Amino acid sequence: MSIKPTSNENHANWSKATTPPFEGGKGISRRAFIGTTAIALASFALAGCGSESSASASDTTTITVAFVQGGNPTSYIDDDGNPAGYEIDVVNKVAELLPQYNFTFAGLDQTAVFAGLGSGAYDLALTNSFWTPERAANYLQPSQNIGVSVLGFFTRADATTINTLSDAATAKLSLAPITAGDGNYYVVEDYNDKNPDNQISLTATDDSNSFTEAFGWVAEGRYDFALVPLQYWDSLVLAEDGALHQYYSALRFSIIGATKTWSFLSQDSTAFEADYSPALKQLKDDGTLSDLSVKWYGIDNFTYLTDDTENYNYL
Amino acid sequence: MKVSFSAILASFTSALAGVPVTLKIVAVSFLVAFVLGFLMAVVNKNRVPVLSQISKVFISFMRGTPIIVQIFLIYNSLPSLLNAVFVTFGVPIDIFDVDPIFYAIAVFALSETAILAEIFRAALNGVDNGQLEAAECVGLTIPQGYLHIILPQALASAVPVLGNAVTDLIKTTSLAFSMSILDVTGIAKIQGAASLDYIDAYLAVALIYLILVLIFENAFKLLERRLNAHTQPLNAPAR
Amino acid sequence: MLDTILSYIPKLLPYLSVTFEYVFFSLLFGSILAVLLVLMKLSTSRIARAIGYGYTTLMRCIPSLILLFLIFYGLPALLKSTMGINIQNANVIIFVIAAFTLFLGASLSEVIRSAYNGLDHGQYEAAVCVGLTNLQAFRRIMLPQIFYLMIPNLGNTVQYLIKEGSLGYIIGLVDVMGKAYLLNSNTLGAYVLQIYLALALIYWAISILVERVFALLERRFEVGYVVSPSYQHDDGKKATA
Amino acid sequence: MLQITDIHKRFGANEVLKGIDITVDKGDVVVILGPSGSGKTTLLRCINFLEHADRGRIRLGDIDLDFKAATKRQIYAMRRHTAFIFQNYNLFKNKDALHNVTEGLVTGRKVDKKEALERAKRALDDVGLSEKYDSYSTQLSGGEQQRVGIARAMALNPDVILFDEPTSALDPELVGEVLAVMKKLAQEGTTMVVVTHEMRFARDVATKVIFMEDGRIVEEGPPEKIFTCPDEERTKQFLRRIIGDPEPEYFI
Repeated sequence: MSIKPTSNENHANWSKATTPPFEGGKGISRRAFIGTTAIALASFALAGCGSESSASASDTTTITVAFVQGGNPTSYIDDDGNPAGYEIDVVNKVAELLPQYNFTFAGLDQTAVFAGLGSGAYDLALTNSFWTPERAANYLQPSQNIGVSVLGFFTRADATTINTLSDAATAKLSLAPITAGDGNYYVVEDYNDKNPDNQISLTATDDSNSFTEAFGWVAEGRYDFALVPLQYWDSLVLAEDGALHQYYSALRFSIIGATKTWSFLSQDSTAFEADYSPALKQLKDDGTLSDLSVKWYGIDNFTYLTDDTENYNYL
Repeated sequence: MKVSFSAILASFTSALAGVPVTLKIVAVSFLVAFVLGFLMAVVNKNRVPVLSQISKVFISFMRGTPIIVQIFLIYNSLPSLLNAVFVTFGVPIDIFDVDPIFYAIAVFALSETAILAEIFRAALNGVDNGQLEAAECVGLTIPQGYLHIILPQALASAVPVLGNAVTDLIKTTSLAFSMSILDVTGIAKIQGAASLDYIDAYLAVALIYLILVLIFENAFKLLERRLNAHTQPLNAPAR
Repeated sequence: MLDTILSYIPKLLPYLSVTFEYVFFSLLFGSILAVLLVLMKLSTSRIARAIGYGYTTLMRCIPSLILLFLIFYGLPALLKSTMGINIQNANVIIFVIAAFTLFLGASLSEVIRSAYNGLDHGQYEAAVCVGLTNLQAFRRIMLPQIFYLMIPNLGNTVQYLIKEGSLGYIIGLVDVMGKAYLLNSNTLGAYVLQIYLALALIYWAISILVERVFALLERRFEVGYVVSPSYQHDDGKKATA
Repeated sequence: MLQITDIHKRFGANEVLKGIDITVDKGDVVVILGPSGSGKTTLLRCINFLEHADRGRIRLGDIDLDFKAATKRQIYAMRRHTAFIFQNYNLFKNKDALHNVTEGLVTGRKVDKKEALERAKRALDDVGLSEKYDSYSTQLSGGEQQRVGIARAMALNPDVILFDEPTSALDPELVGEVLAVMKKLAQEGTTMVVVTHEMRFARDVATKVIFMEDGRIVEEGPPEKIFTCPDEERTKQFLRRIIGDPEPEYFI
């Protein structure tokens, strides 16, 4: 493979076919050429490969658990780099019930968690996720939810008559943007489906800090009301030493519902699911999940889910 | 890596609706950056006292810091700051009903200005200083000289690099969704979030950006050929 | 406000080593791939050229995040299905390096090719005329000059890599951006402004440092290419460089 | 010493050399004249394989090659017996004057470093550049650069030095210093083949003048004959165009 002379005119003109630096044929051997095409093809092959995960055949099966690394207090990486949080503790409790499995944890961004779940790199995903039909179709949904998220609703202090989504809708109040894919987003979407004539303007955002920013934005009037998980209000605004405690007096907060949160399994983890769901059920029934909820959220979230048959109920 | 082509197609068709928004952001940001960038390059080249120091710091900051930080400063923090100022001084402007697309354009225009200022600096160095003197000798004012003589020549040599700048800008605008703007990426991500299967959404988006990039790349190749017509020798040797 | 920003900087700085680690190795392997790509792009065989240019355009269009996922999930899946070895829980930085090696291979090959085009062909002719072989001519005369012509673009590529590489946190890489992301989410985003500003200061400082290094590099090598004003000649006319 | 037989060369449809024979004996100074596009530069570049001739043979000392079939090794061997001076000097940009000269010696001809430095200094002194050892090309005038180019060629002790319009890129007042060095080389018996428009140099220094036009040799002979009473009409027209109204002693 030899090098074709460059074709620019303004330098000494190559058109007078001089010997290029690597002379024809004998310059770079055929082997180097084949080597380069092999590398290029390998990188293409990566894109199109399918995959199936095969559990290792040792006596205990290894379950790879992927969790959202920035989901404090549900799942996060603490300061010395170890997985921590409510859902991590739940899985550790499940591990005690199921000695035949051992669990390894991998902390990632939510996008990466589900990319890996889809490709079989992980078996179980802890993402504090809301249920949607598309998600249930895409992944294996265990029969028992892993937790409950309590739904908070707040406006500026002076909006005393606004207590529910329909009040906000009728008053034409503007809703702070919600991170795409978050449970609150679907709660509002579901409300809009049910109230076509009294809609709330729902905007999605990619900004993962949307809850924390909502407090300041509503207080200063950028938006009129917002939906946030309860623990954001409790730890940031309600708490005396909360980072945003200065907004406490400017806002009016109330709990307007609760939603089940789900963990998802990769499609080919049916065997594990058969053990996992009953273990979760047992932990729920014997109150372990409630204790863990108090430990991480300060309150027992399950008490707010009045009707356990529904995926979420709100006032 | 499970990839379902039907999901990609679905994301592709729905995300197409975001193309006009993406193009609007790219077009307006690039135009603003083109003017500001060129002025900044001229200011730097002539070492205008205060202005050139400011523009050097601006260029260094914009090129040195990640764009998500710039987005955060302009979209998340600036409005609250301005509001506080307006309220204390009783200025009757309600900063909060500004359409987010203006924030996006502001962010991408400013970051693109820094990039184009560098491109034009290199291009201006390529233009022989005698050109401006010649322009003045035939009675043009300095600004006219720059506009009619220097800019076209600088443009001719800068076009290939400008082409890259535009294609990079198209990809960078995919971050507009963090300012809740429904561009190509925004629509695809909302769909991806519903099914929590982001890969198909991202591949669809990659496909759309690939098409846009190829269109712009060829457009710039044509522009380059036309603009460089004056540099080709008349009897270019038969290749 | 300022003290909280400054208080975050020492928490982030130790993780700079991770950032520099992937920047260094990506550059190292990326340049090897880039040289191969340049050989393909300049070769007389049409297939090699098609692969070289096709790969470069493809890499310019694939968003870095997709490339990262392709490598992070594609590579282990490929190895598991073909050779049954599971590297999924290998250190994350390997995947970041692999992804940016593929990306850099493309962008660096453009940098090298444009430098090669900018080379004065007469230098090669002069070298062979004094009896150097093709390889000696390339190694001793053309390579140093290609390196000099590459310096400005190389600087821009390194700056771009440092910023673009900050995507590693999405697959769990704890570099300076990753640590900032964790610090921010662990405080529920209450101090996001302070953390982002600390991050901006660090990235800005690195960017200025890289800029200085490449400016110095350019000045160090320019003596043979740029006519410095201090060397006026007796004939008053500047010698053609 | 140097023998070229029936050399042909074409670029695409344009045939530049249409069968040329040249013999250059030891110590000869052959000057090739002709209008631009006559193929004189291409001929010179083919001798040194900077261009690949399509047909013909070349013999230099004991090396006898066919232009088309020459292998890379043979070409390298040939280039170790010749040297080339370029119109735009082509000094190595990344090396100073001294190392421009030593490069060919050390890397090309495997001469040891110390001796190479000695020969390089002597060559640079011969061309009057003893204070410019460590100057880069950007720090030298056109005339100085070309003299370094000549020193670079001389230090190799080649069998023949090929000059491709060495003074065309120089300002008028610098041409003299380069021609003076070339004249000194000629007087020392160096074999030279020079493509140039410097008529005075051709008339005073050349041992043989060749007039080429449109890829063929129109006429060749000693300078006295060519400049006073050329046989071919086209030679006469060419000289009249270049020298302008002939001074009496040139034309009868």
